[in-house]
Amino acid sequence: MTDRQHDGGPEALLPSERPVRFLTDTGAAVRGRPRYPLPSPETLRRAYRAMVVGRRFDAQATALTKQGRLAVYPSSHGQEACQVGAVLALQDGDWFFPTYRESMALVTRGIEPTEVLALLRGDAHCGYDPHRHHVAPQCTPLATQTVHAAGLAYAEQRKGSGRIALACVGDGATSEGDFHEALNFAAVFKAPVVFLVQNNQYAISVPLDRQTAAPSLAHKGIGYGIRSERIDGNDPVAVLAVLSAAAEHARSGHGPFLVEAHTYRLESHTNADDATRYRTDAEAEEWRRRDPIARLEAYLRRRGHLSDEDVAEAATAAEEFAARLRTAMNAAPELTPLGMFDHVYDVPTPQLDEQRASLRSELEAEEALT
Amino acid sequence: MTDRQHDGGPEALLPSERPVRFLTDTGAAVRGRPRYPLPSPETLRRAYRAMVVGRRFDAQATALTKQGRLAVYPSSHGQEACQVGAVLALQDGDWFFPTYRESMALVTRGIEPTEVLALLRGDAHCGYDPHRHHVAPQCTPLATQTVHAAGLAYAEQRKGSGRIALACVGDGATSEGDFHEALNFAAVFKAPVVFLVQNNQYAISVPLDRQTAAPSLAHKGIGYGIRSERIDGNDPVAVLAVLSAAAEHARSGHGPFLVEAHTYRLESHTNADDATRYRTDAEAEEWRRRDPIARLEAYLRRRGHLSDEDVAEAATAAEEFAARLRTAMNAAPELTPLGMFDHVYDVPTPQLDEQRASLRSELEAEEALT
Amino acid sequence: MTTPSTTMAQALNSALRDALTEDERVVVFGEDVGRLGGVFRITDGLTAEFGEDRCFDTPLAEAGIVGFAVGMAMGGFRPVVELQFDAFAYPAFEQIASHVAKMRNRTRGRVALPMVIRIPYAGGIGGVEHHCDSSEAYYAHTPGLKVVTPATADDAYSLLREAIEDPDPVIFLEPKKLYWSKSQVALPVRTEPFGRAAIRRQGADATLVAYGPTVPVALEAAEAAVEEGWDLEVVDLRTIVPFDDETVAASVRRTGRCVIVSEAAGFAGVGAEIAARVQERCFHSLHAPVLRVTGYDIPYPPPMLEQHHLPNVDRILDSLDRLQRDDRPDPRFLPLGGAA
Amino acid sequence: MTTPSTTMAQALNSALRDALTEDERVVVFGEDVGRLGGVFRITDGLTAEFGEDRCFDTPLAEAGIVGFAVGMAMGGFRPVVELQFDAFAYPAFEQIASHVAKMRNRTRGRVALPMVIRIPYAGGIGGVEHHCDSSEAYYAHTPGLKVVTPATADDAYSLLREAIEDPDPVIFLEPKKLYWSKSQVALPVRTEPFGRAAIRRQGADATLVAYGPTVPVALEAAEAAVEEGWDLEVVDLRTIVPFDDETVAASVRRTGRCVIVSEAAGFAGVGAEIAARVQERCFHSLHAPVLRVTGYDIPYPPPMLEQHHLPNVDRILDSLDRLQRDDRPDPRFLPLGGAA
Ligand SMILES: Cc1ncc(C[n+]2csc(CCOP(=O)(O)OP(=O)(O)O)c2C)c(N)n1
Ligand SMILES: Cc1ncc(C[n+]2csc(CCOP(=O)(O)OP(=O)(O)O)c2C)c(N)n1
Ligand SMILES: [Mg+2]
Ligand SMILES: [Mg+2]
Repeated sequence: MTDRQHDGGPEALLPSERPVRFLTDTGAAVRGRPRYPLPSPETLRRAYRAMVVGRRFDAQATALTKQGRLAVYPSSHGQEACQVGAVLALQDGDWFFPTYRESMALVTRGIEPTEVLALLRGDAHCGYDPHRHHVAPQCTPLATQTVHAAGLAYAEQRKGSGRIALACVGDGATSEGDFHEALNFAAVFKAPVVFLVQNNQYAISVPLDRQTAAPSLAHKGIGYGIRSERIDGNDPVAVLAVLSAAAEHARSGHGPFLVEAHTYRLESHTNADDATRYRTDAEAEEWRRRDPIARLEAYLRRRGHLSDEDVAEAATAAEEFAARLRTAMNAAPELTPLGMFDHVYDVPTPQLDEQRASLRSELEAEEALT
Repeated sequence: MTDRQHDGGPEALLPSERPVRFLTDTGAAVRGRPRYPLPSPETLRRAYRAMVVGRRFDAQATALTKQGRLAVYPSSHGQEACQVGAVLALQDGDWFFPTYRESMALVTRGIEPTEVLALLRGDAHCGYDPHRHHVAPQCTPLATQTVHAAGLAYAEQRKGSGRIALACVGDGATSEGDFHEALNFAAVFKAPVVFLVQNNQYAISVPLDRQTAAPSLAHKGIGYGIRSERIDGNDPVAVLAVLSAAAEHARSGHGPFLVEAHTYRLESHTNADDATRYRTDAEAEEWRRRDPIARLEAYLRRRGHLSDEDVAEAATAAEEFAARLRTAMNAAPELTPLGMFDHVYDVPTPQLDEQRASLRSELEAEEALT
Repeated sequence: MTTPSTTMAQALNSALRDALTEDERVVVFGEDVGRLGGVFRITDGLTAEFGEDRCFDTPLAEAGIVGFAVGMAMGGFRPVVELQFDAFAYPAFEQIASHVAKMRNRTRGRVALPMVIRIPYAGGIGGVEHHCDSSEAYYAHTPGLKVVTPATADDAYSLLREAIEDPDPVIFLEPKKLYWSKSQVALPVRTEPFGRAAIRRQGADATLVAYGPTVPVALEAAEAAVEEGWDLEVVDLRTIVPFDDETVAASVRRTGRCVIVSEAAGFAGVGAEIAARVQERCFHSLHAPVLRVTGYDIPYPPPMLEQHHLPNVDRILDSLDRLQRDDRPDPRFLPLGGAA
Repeated sequence: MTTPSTTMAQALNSALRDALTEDERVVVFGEDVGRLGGVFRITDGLTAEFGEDRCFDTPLAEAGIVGFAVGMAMGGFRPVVELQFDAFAYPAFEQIASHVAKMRNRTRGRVALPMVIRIPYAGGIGGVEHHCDSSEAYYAHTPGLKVVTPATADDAYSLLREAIEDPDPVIFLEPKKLYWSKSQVALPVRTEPFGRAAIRRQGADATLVAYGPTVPVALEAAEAAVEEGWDLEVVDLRTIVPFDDETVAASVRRTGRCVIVSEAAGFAGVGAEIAARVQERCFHSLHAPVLRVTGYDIPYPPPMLEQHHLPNVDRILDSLDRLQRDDRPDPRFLPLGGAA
């Protein structure tokens, strides 16, 4: 971590003049002394493998929508560095607060893909156990989960657990009032939370310049007294380096940290969206050239940290992962209509018991008929 | 207006390193070349007189609460420079968006004091005609009116009216999500609106350091791409100079402007509040020494812009104003219970007609009894 | 001359287009309503046709959208804003309840807010959580708002035009699952004004009261009930506020029985209001309690379970069994006792 | 031993104090709840006694307060937050409706949110606009929330303790105008649990159903009605959700008549739900329609007019005239026909 953060002057809270990057678009090392410690080769190798598997997972999920196995899927293709980097920058007990777009991050975190996809398949609102994985339910009401992350991080601090929280949010969602309130609460309570804005340039169809007139989204931090940084979000080394530093900043009692990652979603908003209505292929092409996997592969190979075997192994693992997912998703999920009445409250109200009983007789009557 | 604003670099959006002041605590001119044009002596004389009248009005309103003529009154004693400066920085057709604390500003704007006080007396939600005075209703849901101001300013811009809006908001209210959304909408649409934060150090009992960890509230502007400034809010010259520049900035198409004024409310939050529970007399004493009226008086006298007669005239005008207010508030307001059903909609629904008829018979029955 | 087949989505789009053409004060804005034409394509083509000034995208913030509309309406415009889904209107709740609903009243008629808040609402399209709420009760319970929900393409057109012309703020709830339902409508069309319910089917034995997404279900149930010997009347409210007591009460007085069909959770929903009003006004004509067929009192379930949650034909038919036709003389053959 | 006289405000303060003492997971926060002790002094002295960690001020942002509480509850705390006034809870509406209410259900029981949202609510204290809303219907209509409102000091204590101990989120609505009403209560006290209404007065002729701020009004009306020959039963709901159908229905079946008294605007309010339920369950025992005495369907009026808006004794007595005691045989002297 650079000295700059503890320098005193408020300008120390501002992001770097240009997004932090360690790698050029083609994966060469950027010249100059980096302002954040370089992640270990081991971490970078893990990131490489996770991105390869993650991208394959993502492609498979998109394919599953075409086969009607998934109702909807918001792809994070193109954002692999952020998806994987955010998870690898955390320790096991740390909390992760995803949006709907973080499916890739969740499988990277080790959650069963079918559990991750339950929301999007439509059989459950949240397929996994948040407490087991320390992962909040995937959140669709935008920016609302950032406030939860602040509260949870504060709770961890109060318990002295040494755990932090990382909350993901999109560029569009930074416009919501809840994002503002989350940053402010986190700063005032010095909650150990990292806010990661994946600025993928669009909120569905709305481009960044309709979203903000700010010099950058990372320039919002100073207005809360929050140390902020912006990074090349397609540079896995930069993502890992800065998010690790941000996590360390939070964990060591310096309060929240805001990171804006410049990236791009290569697919439409979801499979139901049609990106050709609002952007050009040329734009996407340009971003494809900054492919985080290719960049990291080139970098690691050049340094001798990645062999042909490693690359082949990752590819195989990815295929196996996809195959397992296909099989798992072929099985229809188990649905229990009467379960709708469970967990509305700890103990159902008499009214819910009545309603449950009435659905039960309906279902029994139907069954008797068939 | 300084050159700094059009300099390009994002840092140009940041406020000055120290709050802008033209006058010392005792009303001497601050050394150094001021970064904003000095208001004309005529304007400053007007401001002086308006502050004297305004303070007397405020004291009278507080007295009226003790006599039970007003239900509640949030005093702006101590904030006279902002109350008066905000109004004098505007042109006639410009729109003003007050909170509940801006009664002094509204009488400065020329609204009948009884109309201003209707909300706090309890006979109407808004006693004046917003369209006639170009003053929105006094707003209690915090920060909500800042968004309206952005929308209205944008509407004026679209109509090419040359009018701007100025929205008042307290330090506490800057924490609300609506404030964030207002700044962002204003910036994205380049709406001609000035946001004036009267940072009077407290939100009811909550001091500023519980409200924000930011270097200053004016540091929020850069996160929206909004030019920002902070000022000594008890220096009437600084208030007028910077707000006039801000208004000019907005009017000339440069978009919104955020001003944070450091000031202090000398009274409790309202007459119903008890400030001794959360702050010391010593603190208030310190702020009393920076009295905006005394400072401006000293300054103007020293420059020969204010004579003994002027001072006496202002004092007399203030007493007359207070006397007229007392008389006016002695008359009980006219109350029409059936009027409750008016203006819920343009044309009442059948249900409201029914309800109105039923209240009418109740009232008639009561009348028959007495 | 054959009347063309139109979806509700097309009818809404036409209404916006015609309003933009006829009144230059009308502006349309919200999330993704510009170039994309809205996630449901209700604003499709409007930016291209009328320009960025008339139909535009905003930052992603619903309180901001509604509050900005309040300011623009104060400034003489007639904003028509879209909030993308029912649950995503909640961030704007304070602006709606504390300002939109109250502005005219609190300024004693001096500040009117002619604005429309369009909200695609309710379920039945396999949407994930937070995309399927039936939120009409929140608005209907808030005095100062008009609450409108069309069930047919012609009403969609006509009610939206009226909403935009209305001097008061209107919450315009568009039943998502009916967006693609087709009917033969020649646009422009003007149907009945706000405050008039429509009798979509006449019948003598019981009245089904429905609105928005449940109107087609109620009609289907009425057809199915014929087989069981029931001749059902179906009333479509069209506007929840103002409420058409006259049509509803007259129908129930005629039929003596009433079932309300609504998608929202039943507890303290609009269905409760209808039941309360009907029994207040038709007590002596009623042969059975007013019943409700509603969504359960649960968070909207995951897509694969929604069919079990939503009011359906069977559930409506079941409710008829509870109308006690048999334990009393059949009212169709007896003069009504004590009718009001 | 004489029982001391306690205000509802004191009872609530004691409940918080006792909860903080007994369970270290309990934290109290909100605007001005720390040093000031809250604008109504409900948290008076708690920071001094338990320290800044247990009772603290937050930034001024209600969505933030509620969302932060969600996070803290996920992290093992039991937050009790105060939103300063009814209308100032609206900025938190999305957090409440989309997260607080749904978290347990959407995580299939894995994430519980034991938290209490305290809201001083309703009118009658001369408050200016936005400080007097009766907002219970918004919450009661949202599945997943428990909605509680005490009418007496002992219930205030007991229900708040239970709310804090409850594994589910509770919207705890404190009738402002009852804060200073005194009664003889020895604290700590435990009254009936959630979901049980209380019969505050027994009577044979008609049932008044009230909750929170209208309970004392209903009791007063019942006393006044004696003179007019009515023997009224008064039911205090105590918890709106869960709702005590049993007690309410049993009472109405006994009396055959029902009037609901509630401050909120009537349309689609909780009163509508009660009316709908009562006629569903007691239809054959009813001798007259279930009536409602509520606030009008208007924005809460300015302080000087509120007396004309609020349900009062006269208005309740007037409603009795509409219960048609005279155009039918007096039910007290006849067996009830077709009672369910
Ligand atoms: C409160 C709220 N408003 C609107 C939506 C509808 N919506 C879903 S995703 C989305 C765009 C979000 O953009 P961004 O935050 O940039 O995230 P991205 O999808 O690009 O990852 C919108 C408007 C929502 N989910 N929640
Ligand atoms: C949305 C909302 N929440 C809470 C309140 C209650 N309240 C009224 S004034 C106030 C403090 C406001 O402080 P600040 O913004 O600094 O303005 P000041 O009163 O100091 O002028 C609070 C919490 C409110 N009016 N609106
Ligand atoms: Mg985005
Ligand atoms: Mg303040």
